[in-house]
Amino acid sequence: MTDFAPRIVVTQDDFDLGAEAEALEAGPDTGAVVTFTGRVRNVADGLHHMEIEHYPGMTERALTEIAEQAAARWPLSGITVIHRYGALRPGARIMMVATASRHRDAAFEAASFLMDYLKSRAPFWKKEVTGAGADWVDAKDSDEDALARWSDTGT
Amino acid sequence: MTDFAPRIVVTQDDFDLGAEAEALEAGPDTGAVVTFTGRVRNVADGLHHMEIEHYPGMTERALTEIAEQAAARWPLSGITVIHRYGALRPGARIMMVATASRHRDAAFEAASFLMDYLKSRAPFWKKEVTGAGADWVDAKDSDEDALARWSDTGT
Amino acid sequence: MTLQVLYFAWLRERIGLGRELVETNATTIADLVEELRAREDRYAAAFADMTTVRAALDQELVPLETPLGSAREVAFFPPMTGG
Amino acid sequence: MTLQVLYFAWLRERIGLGRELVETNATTIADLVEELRAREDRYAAAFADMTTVRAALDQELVPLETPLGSAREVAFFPPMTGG
Repeated sequence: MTDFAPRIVVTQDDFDLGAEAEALEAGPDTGAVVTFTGRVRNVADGLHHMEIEHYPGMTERALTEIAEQAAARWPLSGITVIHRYGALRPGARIMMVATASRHRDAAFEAASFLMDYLKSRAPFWKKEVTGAGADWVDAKDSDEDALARWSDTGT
Repeated sequence: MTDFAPRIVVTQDDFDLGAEAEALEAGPDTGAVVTFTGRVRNVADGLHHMEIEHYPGMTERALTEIAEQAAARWPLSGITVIHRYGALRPGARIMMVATASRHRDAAFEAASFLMDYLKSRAPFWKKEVTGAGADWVDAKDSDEDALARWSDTGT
Repeated sequence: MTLQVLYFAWLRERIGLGRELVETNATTIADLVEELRAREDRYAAAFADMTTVRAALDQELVPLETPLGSAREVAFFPPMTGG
Repeated sequence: MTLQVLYFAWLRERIGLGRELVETNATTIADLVEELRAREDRYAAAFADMTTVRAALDQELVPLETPLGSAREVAFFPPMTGG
């Protein structure tokens, strides 16, 4: 279906967005690269850190499957998904996705699709640790709803 | 309407996507940064270089106006638009837009909006120079049509 | 049969462990949940509201009614919150 | 009145210059185009198909029927192809 392997990284380490985007730009037929970077925001009552748990093994499988769905659906020349786990301080990067294509619409839509599926289908869980205690972040109905918009155009 | 000034750069020089994205990530309430990078693709008959002409003065005005429209429409915390002009070889970066927001949808939509308007409303013209001669790139009807999708939700 | 059972996030915290081997005759994931609930209060507490529990069978997200079949690994966790 | 008139891309190439001062009594941009066309063949060639010509008045994209008013700068160019 595709002539590239998606780059999937699950790591405790930070990443270099510029270098990741540049790697995707390579190749004669890539005209457009879209990146999304998610970052730990500070919360109202003073976030000390965000703890991110994941399901080793399933995480990589789920991300690869989501990337393959995107590659089957849009004319892409590259996909990168990097997601961190462990303790992340406010301001730290949590994750990124990047897509490369000839066409800007394909790059935008595929990146948006990857984000929507990653949010609700990749096994990560966030816990906010503040001075007042620790709370698991609740999933938002809007995140589940976001998947609906991708179902009418088929895969 | 907004509490930030968009960063608009029109230049002959290359740019550093990673540094630009990182600058937009700063600030306690930015959770999402979306970037788009456009790059010179090679064309079928061997592109020597792309020549990009612009209208100094109007270019900066048009880009600022487009950025302000985006800022009025989505809850953004930052916008960067960089567009190069002059002779660019295959593989070179042509331009980038980046948007920062609390919300991933706002960041994605605003970046896509900026690209659509920049394509048809910012005074840049591309000429492809090959061994066989030089041709101005024709505007695509699809680029003009792309603007229609932003008109029904009002500004 | 013997299943590797994994718990994540607040399910892991309520049950007090991240993984265990479970000997079971359950035929579906939902049956397995019933067995675990009957064991001890901490399981009953973790599985009190199944609308907030998701399950994976051999690392594939599946509905709770899914038959265990010849699976070797079952995981329980709340709705995902990555990204 | 005296207008600064600018040409870009293939309009600039066909006319053979990027900017010039034009003395005109035209009331709209379209009138100005008629005056320029009547001047010399290179202008007539550049303005042969107005469906591919766009105009800006004082650096603002406007329709060709727009009155010149007190504008100081008019620019002609093909549809934009940035990005």
